[in-house]
Amino acid sequence: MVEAMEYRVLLKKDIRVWVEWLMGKGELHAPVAKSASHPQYQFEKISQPDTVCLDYATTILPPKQCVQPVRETLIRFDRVANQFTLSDQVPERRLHIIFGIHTCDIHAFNFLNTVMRDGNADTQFLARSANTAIIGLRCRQHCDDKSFCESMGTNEPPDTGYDILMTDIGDRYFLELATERAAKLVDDLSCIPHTGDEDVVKWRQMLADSKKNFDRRLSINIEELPAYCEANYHSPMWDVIGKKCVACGSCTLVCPTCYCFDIRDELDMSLQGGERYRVWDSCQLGEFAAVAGGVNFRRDRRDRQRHRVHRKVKYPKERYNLFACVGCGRCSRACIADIQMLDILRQLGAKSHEFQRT
Amino acid sequence: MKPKVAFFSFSSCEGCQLQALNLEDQLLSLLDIIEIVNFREAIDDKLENYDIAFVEGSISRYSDIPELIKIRNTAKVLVAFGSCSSQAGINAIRNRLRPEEANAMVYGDRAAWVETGHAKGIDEFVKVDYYLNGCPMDRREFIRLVKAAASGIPFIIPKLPVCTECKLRGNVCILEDRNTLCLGAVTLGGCNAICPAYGHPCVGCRGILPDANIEGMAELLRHHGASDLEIEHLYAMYNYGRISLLTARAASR
Amino acid sequence: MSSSALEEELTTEYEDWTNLFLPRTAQILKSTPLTATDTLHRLRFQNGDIGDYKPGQFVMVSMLGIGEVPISICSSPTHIGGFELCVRSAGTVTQAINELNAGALVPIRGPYGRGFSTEKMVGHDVMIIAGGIGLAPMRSLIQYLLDQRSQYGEIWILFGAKRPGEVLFQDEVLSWSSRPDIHFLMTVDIANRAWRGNVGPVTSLFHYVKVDPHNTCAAVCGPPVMYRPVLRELQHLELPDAQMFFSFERRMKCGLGKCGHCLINGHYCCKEGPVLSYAEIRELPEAM
Amino acid sequence: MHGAVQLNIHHVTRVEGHGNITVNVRDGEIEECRLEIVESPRFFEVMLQGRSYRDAAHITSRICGICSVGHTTASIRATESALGIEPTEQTLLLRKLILHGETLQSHILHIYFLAAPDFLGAPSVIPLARTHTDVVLRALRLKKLANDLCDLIGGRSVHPVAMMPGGFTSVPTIAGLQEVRARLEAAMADMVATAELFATLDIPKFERETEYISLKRPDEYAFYDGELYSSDTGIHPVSHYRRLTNEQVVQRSTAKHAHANRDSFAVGALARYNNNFDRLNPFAKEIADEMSLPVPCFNPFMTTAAQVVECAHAVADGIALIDELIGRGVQPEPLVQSARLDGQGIGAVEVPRGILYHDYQYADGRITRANCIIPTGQNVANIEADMRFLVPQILDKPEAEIAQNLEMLVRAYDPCISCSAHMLDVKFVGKSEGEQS
Ligand SMILES: Cc1cc2nc3c(=O)[nH]c(=O)nc-3n(C[C@H](O)[C@H](O)[C@H](O)COP(=O)(O)OP(=O)(O)OC[C@H]3O[C@@H](n4cnc5c(N)ncnc54)[C@H](O)[C@@H]3O)c2cc1C
Ligand code: SF4
Ligand code: SF4
Ligand code: SF4
Repeated sequence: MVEAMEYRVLLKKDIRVWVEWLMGKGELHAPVAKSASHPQYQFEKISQPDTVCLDYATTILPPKQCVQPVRETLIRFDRVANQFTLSDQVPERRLHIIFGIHTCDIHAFNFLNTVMRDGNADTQFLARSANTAIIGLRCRQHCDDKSFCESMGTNEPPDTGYDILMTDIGDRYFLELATERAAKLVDDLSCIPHTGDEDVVKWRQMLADSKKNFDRRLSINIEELPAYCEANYHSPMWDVIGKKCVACGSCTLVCPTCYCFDIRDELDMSLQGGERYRVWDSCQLGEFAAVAGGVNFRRDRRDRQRHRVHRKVKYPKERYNLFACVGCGRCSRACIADIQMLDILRQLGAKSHEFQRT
Repeated sequence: MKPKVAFFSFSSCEGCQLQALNLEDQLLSLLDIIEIVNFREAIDDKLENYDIAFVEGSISRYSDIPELIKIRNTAKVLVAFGSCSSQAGINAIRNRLRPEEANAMVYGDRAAWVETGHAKGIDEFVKVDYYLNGCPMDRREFIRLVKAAASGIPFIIPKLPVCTECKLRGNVCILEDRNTLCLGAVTLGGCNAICPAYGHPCVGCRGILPDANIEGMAELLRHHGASDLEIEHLYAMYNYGRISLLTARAASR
Repeated sequence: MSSSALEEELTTEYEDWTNLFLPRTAQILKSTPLTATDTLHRLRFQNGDIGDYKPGQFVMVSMLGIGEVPISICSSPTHIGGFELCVRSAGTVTQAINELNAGALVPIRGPYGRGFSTEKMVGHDVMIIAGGIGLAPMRSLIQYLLDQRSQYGEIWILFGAKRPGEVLFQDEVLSWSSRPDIHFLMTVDIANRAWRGNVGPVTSLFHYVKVDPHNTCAAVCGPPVMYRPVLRELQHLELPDAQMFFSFERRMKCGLGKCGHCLINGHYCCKEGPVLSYAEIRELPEAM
Repeated sequence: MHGAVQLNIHHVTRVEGHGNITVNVRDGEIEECRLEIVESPRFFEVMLQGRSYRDAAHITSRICGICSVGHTTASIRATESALGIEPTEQTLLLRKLILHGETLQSHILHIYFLAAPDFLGAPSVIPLARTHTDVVLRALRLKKLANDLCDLIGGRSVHPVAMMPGGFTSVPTIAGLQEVRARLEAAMADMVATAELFATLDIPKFERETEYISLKRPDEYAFYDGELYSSDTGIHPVSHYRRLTNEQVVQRSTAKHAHANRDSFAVGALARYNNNFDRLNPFAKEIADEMSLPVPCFNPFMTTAAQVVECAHAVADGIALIDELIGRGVQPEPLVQSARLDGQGIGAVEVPRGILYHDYQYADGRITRANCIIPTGQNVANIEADMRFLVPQILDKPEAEIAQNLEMLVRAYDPCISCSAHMLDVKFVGKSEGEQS
């Protein structure tokens, strides 16, 4: 574990005070319940401190949307006769705070930052990301039976990528301050005092206890996943999955590490001005890899599903030595056809053993 | 030159025309870029010369066909306006009966007075340039089409399923959550998943996507407790005759 | 501590960076229809040069309000005073491009991607295999090789067109075919009465080819169905994997290695391609 | 003076749907005077047969896009009454509120887009945008408010999505209600201006007393529910609706005529106004006063004035309903489940053009018989009677003017012909069982 710079505590009853204070510092995004009665959550821009709900299992969409909006203007244009002007869209210089994000999603952000920096740096994303403060929350158990963060090593925080990490230690949160910015995020607020010894003891106990709550759900060696994928490239398991899949795109849209997009143009009412924007896209949709003239390089749903899985546990591992799957289980939860990531990874492991034996 | 726009309607509820009238915010700026020359629901003039024709409603009797052909021959751009026009929509539910049977059922011994056939989408009779699917059609899509047509560029509806837009809105999936049978996965999006966003299942009003996995969909609906009849009725709401219900049924066996 | 402390910390670093999606303006100098569907456009950027590029690289061409498409540069970087694009009307954007005339302004990004490795070809024999519109990027390579003819060994051009009338760059093709320092072979899928040449797929031309495989580089571009048969022929000739170069076409939205559309397995066609050697794609089932 | 007039107005404009007027006068005698509905029949009874109770409202909403909220409400009420579903208090409030939204949107459309051009001498609302900009902007503002109110509660003004038997699948937020409330508040000034505008218009002097039929409630100006009331014969239970509609098929017209006590009767804004004036809220009464609209009023051209009054009522009562909702808090509620799967039920709802009836018979949760009676169908006989009464009075005018007067008269009823392509009472004898198995 990386040593934090400083520890603090926050009484649960004082959360509201801190949230309200943070709202004054920047745009605060935090999990809220979809409706008063509904145990499904979503990261939203907070306008009412009371709506923040830290006691959430997982969210429908990942917090990615706080940094990469679903629809984002890339350039604006204005055309008159044979003349046009083009102007770029500079991301607004604003502090964003993502509050209460789980460790798996912090890992996912780290992955996205790596991808966006690679090669042609995606400045719009990176500018927003750099100005986003991350206040994370350690988990004490798996969200539900769909998640397998422990197997992917994401139930523990990454070395970097967050400012503050909170741990629920009963009546209060234990705060690990990891960056210089962190100190400014708690300032000298009286409701966030320095820790006493017993808090630290309790916290360490809590960390140890939590560890026991995470059962190992994927008993394969994940480092071998790229090889398993390779070995199973033509496995009939993909046919079975392809038959079930209805290509709704949900699995990729809810994934915290997916970043594919489409680019489209739209004219204003003037018919002269307009914008070019990007919008989240999904490799599961039929036209994603189709080119003019009717050729589609991933026509079958089977191929698209395999592509998705490979983009999670094979290609990024080979390219960045990172897994793009953080085991959050969102894709499995969102899949109406009941295609389960955990199942797929298990099968890849199991079938590879068979494969290697024969 | 502003393109001249005309609206026509056949067998329909005229809700799509009303949707166009309901564009209060954009109505005046819309009139800056097009000239409306024929809109019986709202204006007296009836010009016989127009560039873009929006045709609402299904064709369900022979006497409608010559008028439709005349519209096609006049208009440079013909738009199927709404589900009734694009795919016969809700009107096609009655196609499961022969026209005479349907007639007799409604008009009894006076059935002979009434002229009617099966309800059909207009593309069974004329070439359609663009489709504005939906029951009713989507206002933002309408604006997008008008802008494209007025500036002479093609209009494209991305082939995304409703589920995609549903997810992007961050909706709770009602199929998963409430076991409400929802056709979002196989239905052409563009409506911004308005139905699931308001807790109502998607019933496929914008038509089934061309490469939709009908068999897989039937299987998963069954998995969510749907009976054959329910699946059939769900598909038959807006897509009667568009997909083979028997395929869907057999596949899930 | 002042409440604005956090704001002061905000990074402005990225704001000075150029927006990757912002095109530059080019002007069409000349548009020449080549066939019923293909037009050759000669362009020049309004401020500044296109910069250095390799044959096989492409640019993203915008029709504002409609969309943006990848188009290969079909002239050689050795030719100065502009660059050329050969566009086939295949859909909405390409159609709009081909409706433009001289004088029109066009927003263009790029050049992007990795072209043919001309360094590697130096001192080697070069085989160029092109089908249909695939001749466009190849023309850039051919011009480049011919401009520095002495640096290369034998040059083979194997070209397949659907019909005799659908041949792009007819004048140039004619001049290549009559040059003594080029082996030019051509075939059509469907002949007409006037056609005296070979009939059949481009692979049927391999019959005439005699090369020293270890000293030969091959460059291939054409419709997707062409790649496997041509590969088989090249393997039959025993060309080393690293000396076979293929230019691929995929759906592209950003051209920058981000949007994900052009992936060939884990490889971005726009960034690591569009030209990839067989050694690089051997293990990629999605390549061909 | 003309002894003979032959008029054929093909497709009356600025009405919803296709209608033709035929007038034939010889030697000063009316030989023929007809309003024909020429929409193609829609066969909703056939569509409904065998359908689940969950689908009925979705399908019947498509009878008419203009009063789709009304159809949805009537359908849901018929289903709920057949299957013993008791909606919650919150559901009732929301339904009444969205009905106001539709009444407002439909009336404003009629007042400003369809009728006003007649009085301001324009062929449509489009040229008015230039000559009477403030009027058009006000119309758009009111119409948008009405639509936004429907969107807020039903998700969509044309074919609402959130309305189901047993309740709403989604409920508005308090913030959303507050926002609309503020705009309703502001709309009161627009309603006063609307009344002022109307007071300046030159409405044809024409009177013909007829039988007026509407819903009636002791405690409120009835829209959502109530008992049947005839100005001739008084209160009747809704279950006797057939006696007050008496439909019969009329050749060449796909809608059919209706009569109760006399040869014809009127439903709609004027009928409601005449029958229920005392239940209007004070603001609406003020507006009536502003326009000097008498009670009762026998001039069908004044239907438009009665619509202005009802808009005022919808605005003021809408505010009251929102206050009540905000006061009690709005919570998502599960849909109330049906108590039984067999039964018969009627939903009678006042929609902009008059009483709308849906009457369903259910077996095993599926429809075996359906009947819907649409207001315009009920009005057609009365419109013809008015025309027959009006023609002799204007016979000396040029034909074009006669035609225009008749069109205006038809338009005054705000006929919605698309939906009148109608529904008749049909029994699916014995068939349904076979279908279901
Ligand atoms: C590396 C490379 C080099 C190439 N070189 C050449 C060349 O030299 N010459 C040549 O002729 N061709 C070339 N092509 C092929 C060329 O790019 C395609 O023919 C072209 O992209 C077809 O686009 P289109 O718009 O004309 O056709 P369409 O198939 O009609 O494309 C659809 C259009 O609509 C837009 N669109 C798609 N989806 C949506 C949506 N969801 N919403 C809104 N709009 C959408 C797209 O922007 C696209 O422009 C090359 C391709 C590649 C990859
Ligand atoms: S692939 Fe699935 S489990 Fe893995 S990170 Fe993405 S959504 Fe979560
Ligand atoms: S509610 Fe319907 S449209 Fe939305 S995700 Fe679920 S299945 Fe798809
Ligand atoms: S969600 Fe489905 S039913 Fe609703 S508007 Fe969209 S396509 Fe139509």
